[in-house]
Amino acid sequence: MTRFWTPWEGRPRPHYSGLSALLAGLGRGVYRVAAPVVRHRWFAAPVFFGVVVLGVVFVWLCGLFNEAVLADYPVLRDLLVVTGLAIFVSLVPVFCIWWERKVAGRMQSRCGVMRVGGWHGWAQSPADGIKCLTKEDLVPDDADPVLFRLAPYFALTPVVVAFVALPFGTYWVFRHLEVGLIFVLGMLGVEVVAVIMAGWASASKWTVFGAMREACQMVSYEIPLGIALLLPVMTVGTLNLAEIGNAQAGGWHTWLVFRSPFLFVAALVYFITSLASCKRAPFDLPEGESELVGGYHTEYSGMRWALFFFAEYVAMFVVSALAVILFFGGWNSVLPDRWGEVLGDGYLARAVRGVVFGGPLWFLVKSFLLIYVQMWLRWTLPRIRIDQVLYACVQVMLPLAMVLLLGHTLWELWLPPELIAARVVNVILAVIGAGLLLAALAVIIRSRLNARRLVGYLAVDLLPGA
Amino acid sequence: MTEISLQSQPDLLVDYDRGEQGDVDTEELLINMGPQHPSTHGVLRIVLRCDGEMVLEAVPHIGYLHRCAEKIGESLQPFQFIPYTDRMDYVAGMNQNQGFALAVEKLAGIAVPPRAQYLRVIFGELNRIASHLVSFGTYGLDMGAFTPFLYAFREREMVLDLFEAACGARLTYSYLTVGGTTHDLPEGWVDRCLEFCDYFEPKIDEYNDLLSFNHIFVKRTAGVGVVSAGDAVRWGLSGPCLRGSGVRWDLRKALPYDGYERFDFDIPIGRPGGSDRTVPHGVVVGDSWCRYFVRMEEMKQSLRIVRQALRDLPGGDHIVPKFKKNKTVKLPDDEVYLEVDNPRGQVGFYVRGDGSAIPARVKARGGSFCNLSITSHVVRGCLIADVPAIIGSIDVVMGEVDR
Amino acid sequence: MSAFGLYASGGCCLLAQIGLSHYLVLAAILFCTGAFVMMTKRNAIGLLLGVELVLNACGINLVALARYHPGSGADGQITALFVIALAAAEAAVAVALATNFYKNLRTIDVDRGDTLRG
Amino acid sequence: MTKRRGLGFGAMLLLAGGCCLLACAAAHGQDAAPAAEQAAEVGQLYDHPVVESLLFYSLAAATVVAALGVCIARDIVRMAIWLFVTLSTVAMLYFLLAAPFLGAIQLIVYAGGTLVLLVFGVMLTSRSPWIRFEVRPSELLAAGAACLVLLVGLVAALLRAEWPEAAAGESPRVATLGAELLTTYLVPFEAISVLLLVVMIAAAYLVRQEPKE
Repeated sequence: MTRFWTPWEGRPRPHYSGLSALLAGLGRGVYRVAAPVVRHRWFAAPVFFGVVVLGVVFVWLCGLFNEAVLADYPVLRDLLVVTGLAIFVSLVPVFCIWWERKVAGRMQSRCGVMRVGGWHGWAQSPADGIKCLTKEDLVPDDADPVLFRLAPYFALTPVVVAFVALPFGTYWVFRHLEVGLIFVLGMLGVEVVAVIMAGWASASKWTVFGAMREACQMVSYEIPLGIALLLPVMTVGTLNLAEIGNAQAGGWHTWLVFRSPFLFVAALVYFITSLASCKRAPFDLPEGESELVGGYHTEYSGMRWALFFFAEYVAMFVVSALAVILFFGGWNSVLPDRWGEVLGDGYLARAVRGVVFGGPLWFLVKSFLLIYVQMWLRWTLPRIRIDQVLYACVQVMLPLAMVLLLGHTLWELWLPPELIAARVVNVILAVIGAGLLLAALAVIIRSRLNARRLVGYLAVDLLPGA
Repeated sequence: MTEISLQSQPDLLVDYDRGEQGDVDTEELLINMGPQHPSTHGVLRIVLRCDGEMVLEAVPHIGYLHRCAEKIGESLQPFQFIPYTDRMDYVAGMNQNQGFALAVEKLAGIAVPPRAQYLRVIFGELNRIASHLVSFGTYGLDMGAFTPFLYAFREREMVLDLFEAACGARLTYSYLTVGGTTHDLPEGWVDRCLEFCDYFEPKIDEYNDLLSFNHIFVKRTAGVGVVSAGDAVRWGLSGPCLRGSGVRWDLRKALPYDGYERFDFDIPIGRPGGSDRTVPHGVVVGDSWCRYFVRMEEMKQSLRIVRQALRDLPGGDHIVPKFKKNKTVKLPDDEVYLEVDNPRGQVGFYVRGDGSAIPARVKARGGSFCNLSITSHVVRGCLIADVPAIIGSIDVVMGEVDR
Repeated sequence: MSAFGLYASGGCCLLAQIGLSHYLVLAAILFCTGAFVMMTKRNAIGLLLGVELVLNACGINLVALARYHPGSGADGQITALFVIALAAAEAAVAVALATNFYKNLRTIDVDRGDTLRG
Repeated sequence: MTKRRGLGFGAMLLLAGGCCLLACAAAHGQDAAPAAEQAAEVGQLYDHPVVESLLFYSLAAATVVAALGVCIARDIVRMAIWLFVTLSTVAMLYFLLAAPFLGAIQLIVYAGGTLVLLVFGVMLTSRSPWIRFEVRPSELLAAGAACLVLLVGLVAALLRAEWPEAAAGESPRVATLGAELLTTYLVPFEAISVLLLVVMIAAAYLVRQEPKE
């Protein structure tokens, strides 16, 4: 087993006093005991098992929802759901940051994180979290102390609150809000205030630039984003996200994205604008490190800085989840729901139905697939300039979204889905969609097969010093 | 020099005519870009006077990395000064070695054996490739594309492996020295170098597909920081910056040294958009994209030269035989100035001897230093996001600017 | 029954049934703070913030009255919706005016706007 | 060695994932009450008067504190942030008043849009965003007194009047709102859209750069 350097071996110990001494001693003790355990290569297994077992227990408890036990105890149900959401929301960034580093590594012909923990650097994100917690919490002298400290919470809170109305399945939702969609949208839109707060309160010119860029970008991209989301809303006739998801239970071809050419393009428009709304590349100008140092969070350090990242990754999940619910069939699988009814109602039959014909697992897989696409774009594309961002919004996205809205309205009026022409278009679009998916799969499989060759045999085997 | 004149003449900070931009009238902001900024390539500091995102004036401040390299040269023998030339342009150490060695040889009238000349060409061109790879990768970083950087460094590692096999060093080589090279090639080196050439050539097209012709990248760089051919000559630009402005000038062709006249290669220059299948629309001669793409094409030409040199590599001594034991050389009471084509521009060395083994005066002309001077001229009226695009396309190495 | 009476009769005033008057009093407080902001701030944008407070008070009133007034249907909510739209429009024009004001006078202090020249 | 370890982990993950999958699926793949019905059940919890009054008082307190914050803050961006808090709490009050659509719209349009516009105004119109204007104490006193008198009068009048104390049973659903907007309120609706267009043009006209003579 490789032995790594540890921070307090053979180094002068920093002097602590009072409470700090107690905390430092505790930290050392925990480290002495925990480090060898955590570093052991088999330690990842119980962690994964623990997470999975907890998940199973939680899911089992949730399964009681519909057994009419929890329906009579709404407080218990709420507590359960809030706990589950809290765990989920804190796990998403932890997992996504580790995942993004692995994805980036593979795209750049390197391994990504490998050290912390035994297996593929699985503990890197928690370790980074601990590091951020223990870092010095720095508030610049000229900063507005109150707003500076408040801003990270203003960033994280709205995106977490958005989960109130975000369904993971027909019944897997905290509240069936009648206005679920615009509630989630409003929460995503409010995030901009936190960025402005952070940028302004830092009293640095770079951060002000970052904040103003974010404000520009957010305010302008919310409009095409909202219009693109109106299309599925118009088609289904409700703002309730669960109902929109359930309207697509008829299999692959009934996913809203394949319903009309306009919805097909609207999905694309939504995806691009959602990148802008959660500041992902190529729209990462508010934090573009090669231009604005760190953008609005230049002056932040430690946990406050980490909270911004948490907010970003949770927002990534939220926008992906919205795309999945509104365009990509929500929690429904590619097979029509009613085919599952022949299976009966036994426990095993229900389980098979839940796996094959839709459920939160499908929803999660689809959402994370979209997050993967976001990462893919981030590590591929250069960053756009602010005038190009605004040009793309005002002169391309906005008119396009409006034309789509108008076109889809007329489409729904003149070509109801029963008509043969509408069905033909539906089938064509569904086939195109399947083709795109298969092409992406083919690319993934091919790059998987060629993974070794990408590194270049010269560097690996032949040259001296390798 | 640039710094002093710009600072002492406040009227150079002209008021930019904002009427044509049709923008909201706002207050101006003074911003310090660097020396600790991710995209100023080291310790360059630029003071930007901005109106919102628009840059009205940019004043570069240099000197953070000044190490008195030239003065040190006046107390050392030439072969002892070679390591200091490495540290000027630390990304292209071989070419720096070559320039100083050539100047001293010209002053002392030393004839270099042909094998040494070929070796110098090979290593100079390989280092040009390595240097352009750094430039290409970091330019991607400046534009917000992370991945090309890693690819570029992956390939650069292979060049450095070759260098390490030949001289033991990976960054500051001191390999090309007065009279030839310090060591001869190890066994099998030529084959490995040829292997690298075969491996690397298709990769350049891959990079072009990945970054050069990327729509966003072209939009970010085409038409940004345009330097006309006249301006380029007047401001003393050289290297890819000059050639990017459409001036077909390369010292390897114009005043060949170390036998460059034996090799067949082209001088890539900046071309207007749409003139060729390989130039995207919207590109203006002399803009950032041209400067960048000239480097990509130069890598191909360097590969051509390396291939030819490896094919024709003669036998014999790798250094003047008497220098194998003792490299001390008496410099005559005379002076010489000689320029060579470094990846970043023309690097010149002025050496004056006084009859002793130690030069009386050493002075260097840096390519990056002169290229950097045009920044304040070009940046005017750009957006803040264009500043890294322009500085990255000029490709400065601050070690050589500050010396 | 008025709120006073309700407080008097209820054993625990804090947990009493929330009625219309609660919302109306809240709206009145909001309205007065808005008026105070409009009176005291000399920054043109500051005045605008005061106007937004007043408009919010108005919105609360509309929605609360609609909620507690039987048979009002969607009237109150739709009017409140219009108020929000108008507030957005008003903010846009006001910010444009403030920008113009600043461009001409190099200040945003509204007390300096009495020079009657642009 | 490395390869085998990876396989082992993969197998474990597959096994554990399979368990999770099964449980998850079983919980989902069953029929239950329609969504709306369940929502109604859950909604009953918060109709309890105690819960409602607790919510109201906390929200009202937050609103008032934030509104006072707007009054007291001397710094314009701080004022805007306080206003943001006010707007958010008012949005929550709308939710409490069974007007969720309005609450969500308030968040999107007011907090996300108008406020950002105001902050833009701040950034565009100050020599430095950190500038402050001083107000004379006499002005403050006079304004405070006037507002206090106004408040006392308003509250006194409000409390004297007889108001219906029980909430009307049904509040309009989103679909109703939409239908009303395009039928009963069509004329004001269109008028507002025309107004917004006019405002857009006017704002663009006002801030445009004067052409140079």
